[in-house]
Amino acid sequence: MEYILEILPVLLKGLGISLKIYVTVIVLILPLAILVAIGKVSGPQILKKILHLYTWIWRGTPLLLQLFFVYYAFPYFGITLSPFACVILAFVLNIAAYEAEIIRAGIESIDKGQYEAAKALGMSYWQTMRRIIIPQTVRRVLPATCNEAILTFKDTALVATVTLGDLMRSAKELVFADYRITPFIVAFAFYLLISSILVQLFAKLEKKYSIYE
Amino acid sequence: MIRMSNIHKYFGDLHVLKGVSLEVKKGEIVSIIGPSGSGKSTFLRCMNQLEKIDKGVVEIEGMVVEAAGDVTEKVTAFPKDVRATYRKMGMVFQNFNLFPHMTVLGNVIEAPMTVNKTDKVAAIEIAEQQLAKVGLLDKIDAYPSKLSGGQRQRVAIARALAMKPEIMLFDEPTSALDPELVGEVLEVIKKLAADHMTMLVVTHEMSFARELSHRIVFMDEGEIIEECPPQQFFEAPSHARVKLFLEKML
Amino acid sequence: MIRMSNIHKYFGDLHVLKGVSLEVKKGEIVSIIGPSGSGKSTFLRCMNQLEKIDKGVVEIEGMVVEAAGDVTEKVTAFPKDVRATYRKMGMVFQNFNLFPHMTVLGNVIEAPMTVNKTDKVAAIEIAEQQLAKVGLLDKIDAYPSKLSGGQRQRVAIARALAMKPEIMLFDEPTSALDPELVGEVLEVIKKLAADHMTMLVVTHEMSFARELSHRIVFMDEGEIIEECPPQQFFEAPSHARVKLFLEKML
Amino acid sequence: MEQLEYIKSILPFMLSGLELTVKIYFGTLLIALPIGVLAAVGKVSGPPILKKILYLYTWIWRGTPLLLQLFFVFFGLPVLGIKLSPLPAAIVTYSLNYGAYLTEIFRGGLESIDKGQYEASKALGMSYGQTMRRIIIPQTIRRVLPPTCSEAVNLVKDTPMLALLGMADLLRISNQIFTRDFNITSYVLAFIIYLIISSVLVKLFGNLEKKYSVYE
Amino acid sequence: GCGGQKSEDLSWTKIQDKGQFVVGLDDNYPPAGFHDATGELVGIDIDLAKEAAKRLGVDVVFQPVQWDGVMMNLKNGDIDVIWNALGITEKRKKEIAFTNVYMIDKNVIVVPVNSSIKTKADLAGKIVGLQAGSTAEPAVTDDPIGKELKEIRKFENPTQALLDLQAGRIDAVVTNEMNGRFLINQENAQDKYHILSEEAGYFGEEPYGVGLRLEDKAFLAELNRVLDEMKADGTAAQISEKWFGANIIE
Ligand SMILES: Nc1ncnc2c1ncn2[C@@H]1O[C@H](COP(=O)(O)OP(=O)(O)OP(=O)(O)O)[C@@H](O)[C@H]1O
Ligand SMILES: Nc1ncnc2c1ncn2[C@@H]1O[C@H](COP(=O)(O)OP(=O)(O)OP(=O)(O)O)[C@@H](O)[C@H]1O
Ligand SMILES: [Mg+2]
Ligand SMILES: [Mg+2]
Repeated sequence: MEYILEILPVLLKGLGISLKIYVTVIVLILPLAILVAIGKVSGPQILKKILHLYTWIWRGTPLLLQLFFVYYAFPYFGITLSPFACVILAFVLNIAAYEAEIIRAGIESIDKGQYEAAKALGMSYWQTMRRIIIPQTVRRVLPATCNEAILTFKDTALVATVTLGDLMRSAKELVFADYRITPFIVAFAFYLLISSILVQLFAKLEKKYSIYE
Repeated sequence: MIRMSNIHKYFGDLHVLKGVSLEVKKGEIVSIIGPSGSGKSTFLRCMNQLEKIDKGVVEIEGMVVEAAGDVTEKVTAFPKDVRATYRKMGMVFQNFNLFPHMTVLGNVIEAPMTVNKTDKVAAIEIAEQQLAKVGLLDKIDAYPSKLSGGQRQRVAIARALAMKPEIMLFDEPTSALDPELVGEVLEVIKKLAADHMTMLVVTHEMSFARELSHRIVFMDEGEIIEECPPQQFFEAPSHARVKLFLEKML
Repeated sequence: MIRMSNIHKYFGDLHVLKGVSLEVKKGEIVSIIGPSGSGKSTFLRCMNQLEKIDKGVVEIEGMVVEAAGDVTEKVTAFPKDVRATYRKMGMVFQNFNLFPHMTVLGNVIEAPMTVNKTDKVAAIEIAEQQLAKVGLLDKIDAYPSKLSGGQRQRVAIARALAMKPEIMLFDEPTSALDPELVGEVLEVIKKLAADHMTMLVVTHEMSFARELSHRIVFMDEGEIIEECPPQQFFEAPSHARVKLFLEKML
Repeated sequence: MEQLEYIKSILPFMLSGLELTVKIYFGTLLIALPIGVLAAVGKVSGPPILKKILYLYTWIWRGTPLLLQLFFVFFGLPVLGIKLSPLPAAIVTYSLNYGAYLTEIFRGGLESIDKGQYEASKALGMSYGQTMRRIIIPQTIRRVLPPTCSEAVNLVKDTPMLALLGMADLLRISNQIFTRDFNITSYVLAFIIYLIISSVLVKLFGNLEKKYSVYE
Repeated sequence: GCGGQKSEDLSWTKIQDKGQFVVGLDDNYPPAGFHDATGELVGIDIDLAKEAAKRLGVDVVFQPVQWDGVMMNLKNGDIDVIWNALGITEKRKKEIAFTNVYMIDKNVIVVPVNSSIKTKADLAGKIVGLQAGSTAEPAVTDDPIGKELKEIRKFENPTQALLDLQAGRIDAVVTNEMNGRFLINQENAQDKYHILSEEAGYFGEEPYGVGLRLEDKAFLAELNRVLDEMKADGTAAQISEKWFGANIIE
């Protein structure tokens, strides 16, 4: 118990870094993903092709490799970002690719009748998208999006590999320095706690958005 | 008011409308009847551009709004005027197609506000008027999911009416309803008839068609094969296919 | 054949059946009519144990197969016999409930093979017989998704018949169908009537109820409030609620 | 040209890393699938105590990062006296992790089957076991196939975590070549190899789904 | 030994029974141990370990591990020795046993060629990179200058730290001389890095030894015996010549 109290400050500092990365990523992803999704559904052919390529590559390769690539290989092309910026870039590009696909599927799942009713009422394409389709899409993709959001938190454990001292790294260092597994267990508890909180939060959000059902 | 001339429509290789012509005058109520798959919905949808026609001419109030294929008429009006003309048509669907994320009021004020740029206060006034007409003022804040089928369809009618259409198109407005709920929707349509609304109704409700319409059109395999007043239609149809159909239905 | 005595059923706090009793004799055809939510389906489902009753007695061919609550009768038969007795009932649902991953033939031979351990050749023979009866021999290898609603319901009937039931329960067998497809299903039920099959039919098809049934039962709010031959039911119902209902429906 | 020579020289070494990736991949699938099916059935219709245990299992394994789980099994368990050699240890961890996700997918699938299917089976006299085996499970398989396939594709992309445990998988080897030669070609190559594998899998699983959708 | 208070040390017997011992190493740490262009594991420590194994009459197995966890691997029994430019430190001596010193290295400071850092003192306010879990870590933090650094960044291996130095995210790398020199002599790295001279400053001497579990005393004795033999008969010197062109074995 005393030992736990001793390591807690270090682990909490790591947790702080994990959370900082997490929040930044989450805030940036949605706008990007929505734009990509709309581009994929109704953009010009060339844009569709480019976006297809983007989602294909970023969904088809491991996040860890992308992280290494952004960190170690980008400097070869003259792009040197801070470790934090690298992590954010790799994560945002990766998760936005997944999220864009979710949103695209959401848009395409909206009943054709909704477009028709809007058209019969004289609404333009953009009015229809903004007022009718997107709001319903948001509701529909919410569960999948929340799922993604929770996975993302657990993925932050990977940032330890590019010199950031997140929760995972702090725990690891403590374990290897003290030859005790308690830090792992405390880290487990932290991750479990945070993801459970996230699950709760997102469930509330879903409930809020489901008033019309 | 509306004149559809020699309309052809294909879905891929399927020739769904094979030269259908129909004229509807102001204040007239026309029922379209026919077996499933005969092209009734498609015909109605061609009228308000939910489907593009492959050949033929659509005229609304003397203005050619669509002309396709090998025809002499051309669309001469400005796109703006064409759009304005289409707005004179309200449409009610079989599956209501209400906007599920908006309340009843939200559904009805949406188009006046976004399309006509009516301000919110005025839009709500219009909406309340129309909802009163369909008898749903008390449900104004409910979401569609909380309504019965009949109530939903009445909201859909109010929503279309809020755009002040001069002609209403109905595509089987009661066929998704439980038998007990059909009455309340037909009641509303009868009210519109009493107000001399021009209407085109695709329906399976024979008694309704007989009672209300000025003319009945029977479609089969993409063609109109009978077109006459209801009495003649039900008592002395000239076409064998119609007789067979009526036997089955009644 | 079947005797349901003083059946009570609750869903949570909702008292859905409030002491319903009904007797059906061999070869009899009974129609159950009533407004939505009156408990018709629940009553039917209590009959073949899709719902457990909270009070009352179910007797089939003189054997008490279920007894619950404060009643004097007890289930004395062996579970095996009770199960065998239940198997004498076939049920057809509003939404068909065909097995979507099996062909028409697969659907019909499934229960004979798994439940009765009939061998495949014999099961196919039975299936072909029943599919011939409902006029679907040509669809034997199709999957349900490729059939029209009417055809699906006919397969569902054939599937139930393949178990050689002595009584058939129908829960609104035509109300999920397009009006034009109702006829073909009623045709099949009429055929069963001609073969003197005992049947209990929950339906909204008044003309069918009038034409075919020996007795009509009217349920309202969990009770049977009228029970009489069809002619009397339609021409001189004793209960005001029934009159109101009939006015709306016809 | 020189570049091509270089690629040719490092490719055999990189492919040797692929071998480990493939072993882990199939080992995991082979174990995780049965775990998923059994745990899902347990969760839907097992006794309450089993349900509680399975709930705990999926909660913990879905709630914490796979990387932490791997470190725990590699470095934590031996402290408690449980020693596994690297390959089995990795397979066990991946299997438990993916098993937990698959459990939830299968459970969702089972619960999504229309109640009418159970009722129709019961009305025909089928027992619970018969209903599950003949009616519910086959339909569930069809329904969970897409999310299961997408998990299977994800697994490919999770295997590089082995590199962080010192196991010589494709990523670790390309990392080694990269740091040895100061040349990013090995990363690019790794990108391409992973992309090819996941695209092939997507295609394969797409065919599988098509095959299973005959009845739709 | 079991049961006895004074358990006999069976570590050497066990190795003999197995016929092999397992060397844990970071297989990305040239020139101690790394993969050559064909993927083969090579290096000075590899050669030394192989020679020692030959003399011990057992096989040697090389097990790459995550370097920062290598001490745990040893304690957990995944490996039998750590033989990989392992620095002997007071802290490590508390946890594991070391053979006699076979080489003395030091932690040097690597900077880009035209860096403003000319002496160790210039590191104040700078970002220093090093390998997580290496002796460079305590060497830097325990040094007075350690408190004046802006930040210490920990990498998986020294190469990644050097790459980051090239990218400009860090200002200097502290790593042992043997490894540092080898790396910056690579084709793609030449002329990019500079190692501060002995006068300019470095972080402590670093004697290398092979690490074993504290309790494996018998095995330690055997290993020391063959190491001394190798030094005595010049085999070790030969190996050193092969890798460095000079004998730096102590
Ligand atoms: N979007 C479409 N793509 C391809 N075929 C279509 C499409 N819409 C309709 N069809 C086909 O066109 C034919 C006519 O369809 P339509 O919906 O107009 O018939 P309907 O008379 O309204 O029938 P119902 O009474 O069933 O509504 C049918 O064969 C139908 O399958
Ligand atoms: N599983 C259930 N849980 C809770 N309430 C139920 C359940 N099944 C039915 N009910 C309720 O019991 C009442 C009777 O339902 P039932 O389905 O028997 O009516 P019904 O007469 O068949 O109506 P309908 O004509 O609409 O089919 C209704 O109020 C219904 O909401
Ligand atoms: Mg139609
Ligand atoms: Mg019912």
